Amino acid sequence: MLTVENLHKSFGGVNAINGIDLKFDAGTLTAIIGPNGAGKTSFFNLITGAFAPDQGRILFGTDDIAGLSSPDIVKRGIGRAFQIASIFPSLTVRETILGAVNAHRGWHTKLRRRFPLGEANAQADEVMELVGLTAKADKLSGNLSHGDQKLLDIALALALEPRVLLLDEPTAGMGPEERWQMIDTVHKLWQRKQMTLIFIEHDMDIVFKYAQTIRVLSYGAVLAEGKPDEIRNHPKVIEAYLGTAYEKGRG
Amino acid sequence: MDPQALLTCLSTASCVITQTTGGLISGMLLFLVAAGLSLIFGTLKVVNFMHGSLYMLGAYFAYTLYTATGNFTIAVVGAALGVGLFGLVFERLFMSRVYNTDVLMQLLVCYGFILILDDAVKIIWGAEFLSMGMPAAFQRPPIMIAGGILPVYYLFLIGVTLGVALLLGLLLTRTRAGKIVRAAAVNPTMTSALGINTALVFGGVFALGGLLAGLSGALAAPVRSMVAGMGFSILIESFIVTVIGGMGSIGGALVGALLIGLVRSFGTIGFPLFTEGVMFLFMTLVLITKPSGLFGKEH
Amino acid sequence: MTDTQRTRRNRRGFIKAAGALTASGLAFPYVARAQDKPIRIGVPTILSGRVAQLGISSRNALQIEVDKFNAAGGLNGRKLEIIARDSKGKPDEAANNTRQLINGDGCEIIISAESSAGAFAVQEVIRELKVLCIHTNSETSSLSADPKIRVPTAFRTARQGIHDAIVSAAYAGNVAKAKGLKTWMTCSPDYAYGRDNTSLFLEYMKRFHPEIEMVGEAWPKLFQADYTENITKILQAKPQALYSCLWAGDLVSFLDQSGIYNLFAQTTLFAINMADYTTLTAVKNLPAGIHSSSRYLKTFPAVPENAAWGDAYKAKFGDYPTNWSWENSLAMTFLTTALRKVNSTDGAKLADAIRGMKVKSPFGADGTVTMRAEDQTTIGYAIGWGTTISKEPYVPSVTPGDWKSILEHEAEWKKKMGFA
Amino acid sequence: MRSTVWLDIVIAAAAMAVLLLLPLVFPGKAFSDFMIRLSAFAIFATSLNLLVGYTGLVSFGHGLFYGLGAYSFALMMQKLGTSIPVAFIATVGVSAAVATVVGAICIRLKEIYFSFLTLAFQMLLHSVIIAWTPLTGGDQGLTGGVPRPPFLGIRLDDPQHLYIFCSAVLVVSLYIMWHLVRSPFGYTMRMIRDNPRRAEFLGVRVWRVRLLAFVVAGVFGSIGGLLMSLFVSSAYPDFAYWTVSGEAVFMILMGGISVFFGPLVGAVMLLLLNDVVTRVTEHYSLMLGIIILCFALGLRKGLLGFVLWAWERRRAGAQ
Repeated sequence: MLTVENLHKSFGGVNAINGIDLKFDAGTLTAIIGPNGAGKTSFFNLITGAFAPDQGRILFGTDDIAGLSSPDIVKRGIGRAFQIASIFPSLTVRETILGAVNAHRGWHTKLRRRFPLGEANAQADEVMELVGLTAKADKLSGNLSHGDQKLLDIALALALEPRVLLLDEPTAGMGPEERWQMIDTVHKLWQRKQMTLIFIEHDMDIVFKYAQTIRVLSYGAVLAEGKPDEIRNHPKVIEAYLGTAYEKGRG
Repeated sequence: MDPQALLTCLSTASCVITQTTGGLISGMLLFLVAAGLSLIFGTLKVVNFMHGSLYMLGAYFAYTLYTATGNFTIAVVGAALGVGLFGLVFERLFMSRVYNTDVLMQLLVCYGFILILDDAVKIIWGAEFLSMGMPAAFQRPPIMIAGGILPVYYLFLIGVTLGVALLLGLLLTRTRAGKIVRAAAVNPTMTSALGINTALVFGGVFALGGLLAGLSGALAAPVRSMVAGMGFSILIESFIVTVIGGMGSIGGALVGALLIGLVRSFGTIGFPLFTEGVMFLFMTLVLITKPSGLFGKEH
Repeated sequence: MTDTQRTRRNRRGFIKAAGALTASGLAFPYVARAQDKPIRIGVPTILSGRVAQLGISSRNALQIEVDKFNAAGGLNGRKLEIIARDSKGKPDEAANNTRQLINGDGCEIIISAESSAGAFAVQEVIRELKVLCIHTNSETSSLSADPKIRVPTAFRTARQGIHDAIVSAAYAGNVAKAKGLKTWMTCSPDYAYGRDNTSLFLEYMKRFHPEIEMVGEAWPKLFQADYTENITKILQAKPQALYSCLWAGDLVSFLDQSGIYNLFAQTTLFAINMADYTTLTAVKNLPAGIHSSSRYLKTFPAVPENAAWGDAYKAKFGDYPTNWSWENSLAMTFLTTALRKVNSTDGAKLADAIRGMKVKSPFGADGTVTMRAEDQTTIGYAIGWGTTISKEPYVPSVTPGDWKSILEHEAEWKKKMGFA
Repeated sequence: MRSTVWLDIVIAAAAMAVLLLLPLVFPGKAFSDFMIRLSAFAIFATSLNLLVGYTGLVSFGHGLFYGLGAYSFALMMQKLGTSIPVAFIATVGVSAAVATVVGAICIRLKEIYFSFLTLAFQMLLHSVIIAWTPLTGGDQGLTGGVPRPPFLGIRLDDPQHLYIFCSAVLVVSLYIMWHLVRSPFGYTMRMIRDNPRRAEFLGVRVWRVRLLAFVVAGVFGSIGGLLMSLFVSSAYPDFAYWTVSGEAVFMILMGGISVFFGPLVGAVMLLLLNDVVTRVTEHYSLMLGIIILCFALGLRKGLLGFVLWAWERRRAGAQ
């Protein structure tokens, strides 16, 4: 589905991504973990075209999408949500999602017809239903709670019917209870939509409970990859990063 | 357009010297205004569109003080301090209320004050233009340098301005206050987290910017007639200067001001009817190629 | 008048105005017209910005004449009333204000105390609305000379550019010949008036004195603050004489800045707009020996009526009148004479009366001024040149222009321009 | 959907009918003069709000198009002697072309630098108008009047006809822009205003939307200038001066930046204010300055924005 080969990117002399090779199979649920500054978000940014890589290939199916613009990449079917919810504060929830649906269908520059286009409504309703925002459809996005804003951010990506969905710390900044609710929702989405889901996460309990495979990044390179059990017992991971979190997770 | 005349001028030493000094002089007064504008933008991230009005106030304050005391030093120092104080009050009472709104509200507050101050000047000092006259100390024949002519007052003016530029540079780079100002410019929340009173810093910077504009107005008073609305053209020019030099860069303001001074000075000979157009053309080109200005930091 | 007096008066005016604003609310004013209502004269003019003083001095002059007319009983009991409106020096505002004054405030007559740009805009409104209009300040010749721009009900009592140019060139040429001023330069503001005035002056200089050599020109912008680069340019060219039509504050700045370069030690200045009290008094250490045209001087024409008028104005408003003042005063002379004659405010009737009218006036070269019928502009007003001294009477002796010669050359110029 | 479009058209037609009947209520010429000026400013301010309020592009130089519209229309009428509809369409074309070029250059810049660059372009046009005297008449403006030959039985030199014409242009222009902001494109504009980066990750080519918005705004801005040149029968450099942009910004903020009809209300307010204040005092700037401060420091939503906000709060309170 998504294959990354020999990816390199440096910012002002600092190597943020330093030769990553990864493969994500269709329909899998992968967690990306790693200490702060490991290059997790940069990795997402490269895949989604926020920056062009200095070197390497990003294969989506068989196409190399490295260096394409974000809209181009998104249109091919890679959606993304952000660590800090990135939404449209002055639009209502419904308007926001309809906007995304319209963009997805290429109607966003239509002048002749009236917004919202009828056919889009149904899809917007479905997306809101999926993330559980139906009741808040007419609220201003900017007035939503933090958790709902994160959900809306994910809903935006979902509206694009992506084949690959990248979630950057979906549970960031939430209380313990909220976190589990959130990841539960995400997990259900993955099951229902049958897509490839890659998420960055710090909470190891969540990671080990939900991820099929885990990729560990450190200093812009892949430190380890494997099933949760393999990672749990991977000596390098324990040494470099997991030790404390592992203990805490146990305790 | 008269490119021939420009070439002829450029090939004669006396013409080059005289036009260059002429450009330097109008550039210097412009620098003082533009430096304040640039400083305020660099630190507060607001464009002080009423900066020209502060220049106007400086000139009128100097006029009143000079008429009352007959002492030019008192007039200049008093006017600069007075405008600085005005800047502080304006920042605390009005400008500080619109930092968190969008740029249009800032524009609006400034525009409101431009209108109010212009009318206030008309009410207080009258609608007719005023002239302060040259202080006796400077009423002496100009100096000749290599065929070029330099009036004594302008020599004084260049000296004062360069001194101020130097002081300003030292203040910003060598003193604790300067470091705080530069830190506050980069990251106001961090600075305030470190226990520094950003309100004080912002007020102080605005006062300093006002002081510079006031100083410029006061120094211009002996040679430029005063009238309500006189701040307008200087605002536009100093605006061009800051954009070209780079918003927030004092060095950029100096280079930009001299550049504009020279464009005008030589433009008068080569393309007298389009000097303003050339300035805007210059500004456009700089913005297109390097939006942050020749000496501004990219961000 | 002292500063405090002026402040107080302004403040009182302001409070009154604020009250009126509150009272009038935001409603459209509709004016019932009745025979006992005053005759309203709309005055689009410039009351704010850099030229405010001239607009105010125009309004003041009009007020004096209106008061005089009303005190004498008005027009069969109907009094005159001035409604001045600020165009802020913008032509579109001038046009809009003129329309409003006529259509909204019920003004039956317009006195357009606008500078040239505003006057042309007012002219277009008058073409459409056909009330009587007298332009009092625009000197641009084409306003009345060009038949395409001329309007049947619009007149001009301002001095006219072409007249000034002929007189100026004749005078300047004579001085040049007498003192051997061979090389000349110009320094005039770069806008319509500055360009027209200067090119006409040059044209007649060349015609009257072909031996004169032009060594350059400087074109500062209108309302420029700093003239240094122009002054240095003049210093480079070292002309023996300099012609300039800079005016008011710009001229003052130019003189102050030229002074510190000692420019006038080597160059004789011919500043057409110098001899207006507001300029003469503003310059500190006025250099002697500047040649200037008479804008307004109470000593020229040297008749008691003129001096009395200037003193009366000063007694009432604290300053001497300006060039714009007398031009407005003259307009009122034509207007009131015509009003009494036709006893109506109808634009066409008043225009018929004013066309070709000759009035007695303290501002006439021979005690009278004539509104020439063919192009509806005044001729025979006092115009001349003299040399400044640094204190009153500032220009002790004025050489009057020769109207016979002016009219001859003007006729020729019109033919050349295709206006006649 | 179809029915709501029809509803809009009915509303527009009703607005037009009201405008046609208004002169019966206010028979004076002052009223029609006012309305003609209003139509020019309202279209201009509303078009600027497409950029400022809807797309988040704070242009300081929108007056470029006001001046461009006035000059290109007036010059075509004066020098080429074309008919009014031809000059109208040509003006729209010229503005669209200029807006495409200027827009493509300007929208590359971020935030305040975008504002500066638009301002620079506007002042460049102003300088050209001032300097190119043989064509433009320089600071004097175009003299001798703009010819207004009749077309399709419409005689624009007749104030009544001009009033009807301007009203129609006003209604049609506002209708188109109203429709535009409620189209999918309009929503995309608002998304870009709120969060351009996120819009990119939804597959929106932000620069393309911004450019299109810039062009549309430029075209309507020029129509505002065109109407003004018809009214004053001339064109003046002031039309391209930055104060024109400033006035439009002020109208937007006075009426309400977040409401479509805010700029229209703001235009009514500013024009009335101008007429009334200059009528009673020569201290116009002082008054206007104080009022501006009131809006900038107090009534930031603008009048219409505030009224709607208060209305919604009341409704919410009642429930």
